[in-house]
Amino acid sequence: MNLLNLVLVLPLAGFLLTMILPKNNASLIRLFSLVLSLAIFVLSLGLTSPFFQSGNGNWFVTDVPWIQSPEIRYHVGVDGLSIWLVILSTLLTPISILVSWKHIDKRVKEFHAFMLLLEFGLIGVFVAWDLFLFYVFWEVCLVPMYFLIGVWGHERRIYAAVKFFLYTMAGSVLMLAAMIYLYNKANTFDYTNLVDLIQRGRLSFTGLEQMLLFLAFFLAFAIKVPLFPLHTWLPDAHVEAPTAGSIMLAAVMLKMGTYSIVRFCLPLFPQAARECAPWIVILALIGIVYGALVALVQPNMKKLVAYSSVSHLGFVILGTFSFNQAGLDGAVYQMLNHGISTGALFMLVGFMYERTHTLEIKDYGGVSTPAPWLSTVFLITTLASIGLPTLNNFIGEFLVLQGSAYVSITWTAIAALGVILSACYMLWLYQRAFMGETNEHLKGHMHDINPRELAAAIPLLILMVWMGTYTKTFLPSISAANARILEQSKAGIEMKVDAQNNKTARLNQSAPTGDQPNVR
Amino acid sequence: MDALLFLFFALVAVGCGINLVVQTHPISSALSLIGVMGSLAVLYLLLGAEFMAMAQLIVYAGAIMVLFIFVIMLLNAGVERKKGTSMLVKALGVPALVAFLGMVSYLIQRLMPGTENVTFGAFQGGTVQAIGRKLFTEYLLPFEVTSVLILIAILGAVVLARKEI
Amino acid sequence: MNDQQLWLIPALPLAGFLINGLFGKKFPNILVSIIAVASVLGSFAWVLKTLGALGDLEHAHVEHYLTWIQSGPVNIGVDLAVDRLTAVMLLVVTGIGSLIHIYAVGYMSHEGGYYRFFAYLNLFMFFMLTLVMGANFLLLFVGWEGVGLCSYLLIGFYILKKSAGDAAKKAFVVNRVGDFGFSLAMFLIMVQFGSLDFQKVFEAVKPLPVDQTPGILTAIALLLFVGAAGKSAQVPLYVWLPDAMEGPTPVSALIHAATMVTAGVYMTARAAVIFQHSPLAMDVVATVGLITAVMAATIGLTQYDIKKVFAYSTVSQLGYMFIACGVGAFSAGIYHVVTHAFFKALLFLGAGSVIHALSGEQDLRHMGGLAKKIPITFAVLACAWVAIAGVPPFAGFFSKDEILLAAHHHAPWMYWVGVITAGMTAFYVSRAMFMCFFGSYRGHHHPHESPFVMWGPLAVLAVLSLAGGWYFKVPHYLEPVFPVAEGHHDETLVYISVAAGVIGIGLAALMYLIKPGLPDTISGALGPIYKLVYNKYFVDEVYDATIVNPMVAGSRGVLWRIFDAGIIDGIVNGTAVVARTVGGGLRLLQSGNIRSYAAWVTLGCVVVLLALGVMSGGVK
Amino acid sequence: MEFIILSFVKAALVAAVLLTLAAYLVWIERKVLAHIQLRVGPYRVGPHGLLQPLSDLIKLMTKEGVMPAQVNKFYYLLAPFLAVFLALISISVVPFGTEVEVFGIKTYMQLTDVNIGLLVILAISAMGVYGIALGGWASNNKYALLGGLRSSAQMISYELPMSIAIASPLLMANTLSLREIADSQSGFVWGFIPNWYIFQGYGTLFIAFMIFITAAFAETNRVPFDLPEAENELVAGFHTEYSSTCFAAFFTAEYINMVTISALATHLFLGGWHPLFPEPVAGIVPILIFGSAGVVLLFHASQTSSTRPWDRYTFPLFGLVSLGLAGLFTLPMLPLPDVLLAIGKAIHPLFWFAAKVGAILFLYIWIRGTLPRFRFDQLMKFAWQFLFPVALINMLVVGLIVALR
Amino acid sequence: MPTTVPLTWYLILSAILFGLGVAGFLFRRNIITVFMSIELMLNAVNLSFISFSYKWRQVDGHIFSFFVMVVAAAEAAVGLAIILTVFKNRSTLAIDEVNSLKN
Repeated sequence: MNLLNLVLVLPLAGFLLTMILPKNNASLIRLFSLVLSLAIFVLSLGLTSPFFQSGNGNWFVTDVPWIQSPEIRYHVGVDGLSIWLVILSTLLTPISILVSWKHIDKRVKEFHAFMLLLEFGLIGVFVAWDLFLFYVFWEVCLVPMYFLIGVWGHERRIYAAVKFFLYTMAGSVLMLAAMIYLYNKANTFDYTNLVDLIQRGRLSFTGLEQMLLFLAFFLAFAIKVPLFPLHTWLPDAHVEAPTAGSIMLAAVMLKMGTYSIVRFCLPLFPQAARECAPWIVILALIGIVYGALVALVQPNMKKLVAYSSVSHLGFVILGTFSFNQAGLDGAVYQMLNHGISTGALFMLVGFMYERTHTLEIKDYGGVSTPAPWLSTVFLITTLASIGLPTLNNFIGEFLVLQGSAYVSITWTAIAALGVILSACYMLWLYQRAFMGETNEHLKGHMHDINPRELAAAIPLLILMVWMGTYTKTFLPSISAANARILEQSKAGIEMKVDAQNNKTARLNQSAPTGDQPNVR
Repeated sequence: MDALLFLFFALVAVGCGINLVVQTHPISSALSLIGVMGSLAVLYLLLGAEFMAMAQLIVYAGAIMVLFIFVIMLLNAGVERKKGTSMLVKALGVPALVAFLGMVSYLIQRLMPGTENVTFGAFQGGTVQAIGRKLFTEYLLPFEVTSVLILIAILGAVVLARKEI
Repeated sequence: MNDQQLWLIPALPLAGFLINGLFGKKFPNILVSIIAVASVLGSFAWVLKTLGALGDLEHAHVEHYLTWIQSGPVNIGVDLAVDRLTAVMLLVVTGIGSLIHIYAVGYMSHEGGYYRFFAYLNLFMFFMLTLVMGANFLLLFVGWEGVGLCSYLLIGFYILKKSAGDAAKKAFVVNRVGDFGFSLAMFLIMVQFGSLDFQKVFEAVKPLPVDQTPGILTAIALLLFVGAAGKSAQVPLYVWLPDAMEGPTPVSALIHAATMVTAGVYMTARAAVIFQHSPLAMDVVATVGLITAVMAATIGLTQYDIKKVFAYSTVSQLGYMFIACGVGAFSAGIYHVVTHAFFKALLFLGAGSVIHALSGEQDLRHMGGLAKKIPITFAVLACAWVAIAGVPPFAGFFSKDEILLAAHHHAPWMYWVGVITAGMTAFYVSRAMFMCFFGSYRGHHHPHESPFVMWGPLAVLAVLSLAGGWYFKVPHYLEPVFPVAEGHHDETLVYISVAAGVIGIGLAALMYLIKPGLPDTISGALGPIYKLVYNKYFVDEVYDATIVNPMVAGSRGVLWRIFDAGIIDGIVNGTAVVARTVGGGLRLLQSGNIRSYAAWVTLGCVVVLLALGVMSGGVK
Repeated sequence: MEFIILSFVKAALVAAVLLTLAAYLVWIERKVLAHIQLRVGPYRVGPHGLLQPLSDLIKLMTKEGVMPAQVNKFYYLLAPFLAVFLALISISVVPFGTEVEVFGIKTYMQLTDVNIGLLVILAISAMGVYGIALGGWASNNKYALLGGLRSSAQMISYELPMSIAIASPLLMANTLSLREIADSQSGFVWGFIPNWYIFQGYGTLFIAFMIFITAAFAETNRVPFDLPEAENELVAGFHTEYSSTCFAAFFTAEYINMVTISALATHLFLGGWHPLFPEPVAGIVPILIFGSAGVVLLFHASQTSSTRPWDRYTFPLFGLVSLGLAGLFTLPMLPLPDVLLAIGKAIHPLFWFAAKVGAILFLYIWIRGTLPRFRFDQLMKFAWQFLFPVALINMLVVGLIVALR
Repeated sequence: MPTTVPLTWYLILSAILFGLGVAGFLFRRNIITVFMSIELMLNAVNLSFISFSYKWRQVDGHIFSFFVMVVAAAEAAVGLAIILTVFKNRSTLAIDEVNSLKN
């Protein structure tokens, strides 16, 4: 029972315990889940310690058989790639609970139980090193989120929840099929084994095979990301979800897709990934600009932020498929950034919704007069979101763009357009909602941020500045893990190059002596 | 002796089976079914499946069929009124059924020509110990899963039987 | 290496910002102003101390603090550096910054959000100093974006005014367009040279051959210039600066006249090595500078808002600086930056004093005859007036002269255009002065002189405007950094340019003092041209019509409503519809009668059995 | 062939004894109940009403079998047959004593020994519900139907805790054959506490026994669980419409079931035929009992003040029979030919077994005379909400004990 | 008369019982009877499982039929509950009349 298992099991235990707590004692339930999730967060911080000492490698590994046939193992562990996403999950769960303190007043017990279950699933996704285990966690995440949207959402919640569910399900079914195919081929679900087999050339696919497998995986992940044009579930889901649901969805759940692409698509199917990269990058670029343009004209705050997510996550994809250190580092960093800043944005929008019960931008205006601190926090978050230097998003965007610049400056230029546009829509939002004369019907409702809300916001603000200024905390471990993945994603490619080199070398050698029997 | 027992109980089983189908009153059908089950239990014994024979009686005859009888009594279900069967079923079902039986019998004979004759006591593997050992080692997971299934079934039955629905 | 503690210079204002920003609401105004002013003054003092300690600064003094970003080949440190160029900028920024802080104590005393204003101002100082001192492009970029942010915050300081918000957003977005170019240039530099450190990059560039045909260096230079154009309000990105006058006047003085807007010039000068390797880029810089100078000057001729006049003047002067850069006289450009900082800050602060005296009135048509009512203000403004008009031996004369000479050396026609512009400059400043201080008072307020905290800094600036150009020989000081502009000092050219300035003043005097009816006659005579100029060439309207509106409408109409909701969701829903239709067809088979299903199933069993039998050889 | 003849003989013997026992159980019940209620009970027919069962039998046999008009004849007749048939069948796997050798033939005092004997009993008793349910339904009478329904529900419900309670001794014995279970309980702890399962498992087996007995009462539709035939609610429950032979059949079935269940309890918990006391004492106890009974009877016979005229003849007769029985139990102690010795050896276990069964049967009657009837919903609630969980937990504890042993 | 019968007879018996179950399913209207026919089919399948178990001298077939029983029990519980509900709502047990899925 190492620390990771504890961190993984505690939310599940919390889920079960919450279920048996008395139904009508809402404050007890809230307090319990808050304290538990905070404890998990503190424990999860302990997971980071090896990364400060030695940087890279896999830590807290547990590898025991789970099911004999087919051979499925309970194989979990963290490396530099997953550790921060685990922390992100554990951090945002208490924050979400805190945010929902007053807002959720029906079915309190179930809500908190689902939050903890969601946390369990999310952590699981990030630490699972067995494909099947991963799939199980992947689906575990789906259920609580479905209910969070479907039960505690707004007017069109059922539509949104079903749309969300169907979209994600469609992808994951394909992924499952691909996993089973992989299993039949390699006789293992274990990720490290698979990668090892591929690295050593023991497991190889024909081009078509690999392409299809890659696409099956990628589609599942791309829907989750969501990559243009698979994104239309996102705005609906966000608009209808409760605040906590939006936070978790945007901040962590979308990372499941991007993380999985980095984790699985690149090392397992290197050639296919590289072959597809240009097309995927084109989609990502379209997504960046498109998401930003559509965000520009949204009348609804949550929708605006949702479309901005489409744009931001395009950067992550762009960085990932640049296939170089800077791009990949930036992509992973951007995942964290997006989690922090968009999570904070949704949280703040949620605060405003709690006060006025509207999400339409036109119903706001001049909020900063009655609520100066709220608007200050919102402004900082906005600035983080548009990638102002010294705040977190800048680092990610810079690295992604730098990474893509190594490949093609045209990509960079198009993606940089997204940065400009992000300033447009976010500042326009800020101006419309916060500046100017205070809207008449806001008076009396629009209180300033209260200590509870501040407590939820402060950690995110601190992280924004921290991640923007002192990247040493996060970047080295991410870099180390990415370097490994990058190495793995070269598997087939390098061999090809080597083979060519050998061939030319052999030709050179054999030129004088004539034909030699082809030994290999 | 084995042959006699087989023939007798096979005939009882088939007879009860036919009765099940042709009787119009559900109680008669249910009792016929119990007859089939009892005969099958004896046949299981002949095949060396003593535990299964008893389980057949306890679970099927003792529990499931009691439930059926119970429900039939509770609903006080009467005789079927009219023997309405759609043309499609008749036109499709009867030949299909006949073909099915013919095919199966033919295939059994054809594909398993040299099978041994059944002797009572030739197979001693069906003891409680053997089954218990297998069930709780190799088939532990399915066993647990079935327990969950039963739990769910209970819940489902309770929910369904509530008055509100 | 880190013996000079350079980090203190930006850190002091940052501390001021943090203290005022977090707790300022609870502080009395006096404490807020003490903290703010003291932090900037401390910074200024530290600059002086550092420069004193570093001596003649033949080489750049670099201090490395920590590695900021380390990812594969990308290695960026938080490095601060001081060389002579930086030293000049540091002195200007902290010196003028201090003065304006002091001025603002008086100016803002009656405004709400006092602490907020000073917090922002301190934050601006932090970023500006980072910009100036950063030893690599990314750190420069940090400051670059940061000052943009502060500019945004300060322009939008009057949050209740919608126009202020619009202007703030416009400033930020337009700056972002410039930043887009800058960042692309940065990426290219990184790709090309593997580093963003000034020293490394420039070392790598120096041995390269000059890009005769457009190549990568040209691309980098042009992209950098896009950034500079955005920040320094050059055509076509100048549109934000006049609107930025929505902010409080000290802001206009500090950010939109003296320091921030010159960041583009500083950056161009900093990257001089790159620019020098690309003649095409140099030409572009010079040409754009020239166009900007002329265009803004013409607009300035017709404006009535006193701050707008000075704003266009700023744009125009910035154009001048870029001419200098474009013709290779970087030191002249920086020289003009310095002198311009003196007199333009003075002009704005003076204008602010006037506005303050008139309780917020900005329209020149409602002023007049104020020379007697607010004599001190008039006096200091007059100093600025002569400085900007290029009257020797005041500040503007020297720097403008340097630029024009260099331009003449590069291409005589540029010189002539520059001279005409200088004339126009003299004209519109004089016009403003005459309309404001001479004649009879046309307003309704009761003017009152500003307090000492306001005119004290003005006096200092006035001295600098008068003597600064003569006293600070910036080009000479910058010789180790930039090669001295070639060419001899042609006295004739100097006379011509001085004459242009004098003619401008004379014309203004003619039209606004001697024959007040003349301007209307002329504008009537010019008709459409006047209208065109008066409406700033309709640039904003053109931008709105060609870029902003199509983008918004297209996004809303096409992308969101049609593409997103229509096509993509349509495809998704369409799949459902197809499934439903197919299902509807298959439904006919589903009679709803379980027994017919069972019959089908039985049939299926038979088929399967048959197939199994055939496969296993059971059926022959 | 020998096997078949032996089986037939044994079957006939067991059936005869069992049916007689059932008949006399009624007499005993009436007597005991009467004494509990300070009455005399059957007294007229035979000495102390000893011939009452016989007269009842004759009455039932000769009565007109009334068959209501609306009944389903086949099932109406099938039901009592089924009931008594299943009741008799289930006793077939219950052993009554150790191995005996009579006339050179070794055999067990048991109809058939199967190694899944317990399962057989469970299976057959599970089927027992059909008799009642079918009878109730076929009568075409709402009281009968309700009785039948109640009984089916009740029997299914109580079968669960009973089966679970059975599992506890099974876990200890590790076999399903009743004889092996009984055999495994021989011996004594510390020389005087019998090694019966009821005393083992730190009290858990006692709980199991209580559960088993409770469930057994319900299974046999005895008070306080005799809801199916609650006369003040349902006239007479499922056998309302039955009379004469058919009624007798139901009655017999019920009493045979009681015997079977008691025998099962004896085997599972009370050590089967193993004596209560260690050996020398155990051999003397029956002699003492029967001897003293004979002496008391003879003494009473010698009293002339007897109020009842018949006593003058019956008391000495029964006294002599008792003394004879006492003599029979002394056989193993005497130097005798093998045949007699074998009988003597066989008779001791039989005595202990019968004594224990008798004790449980007495318990049945005792409780009937003491406790009132449950309400139906209480009955079901008791089964599902109390008995079942307790049984389950108890079984887990027993399992734990066994596993850790 | 032989004293034993071949194993195939058991299998054919199983097939016949299965066929009878199908017939009951096809031709009976009473939903309970239909349900019982299903049970009959399951029983028939159990028989063949146990026969095969005998043939291979493996106990696995028993286990399988054990699971079939469990599933049948669960199915009976839920199925009968459904039947009760249906009857409560519609007062009929004829499956032809339970057709709200149609259209």
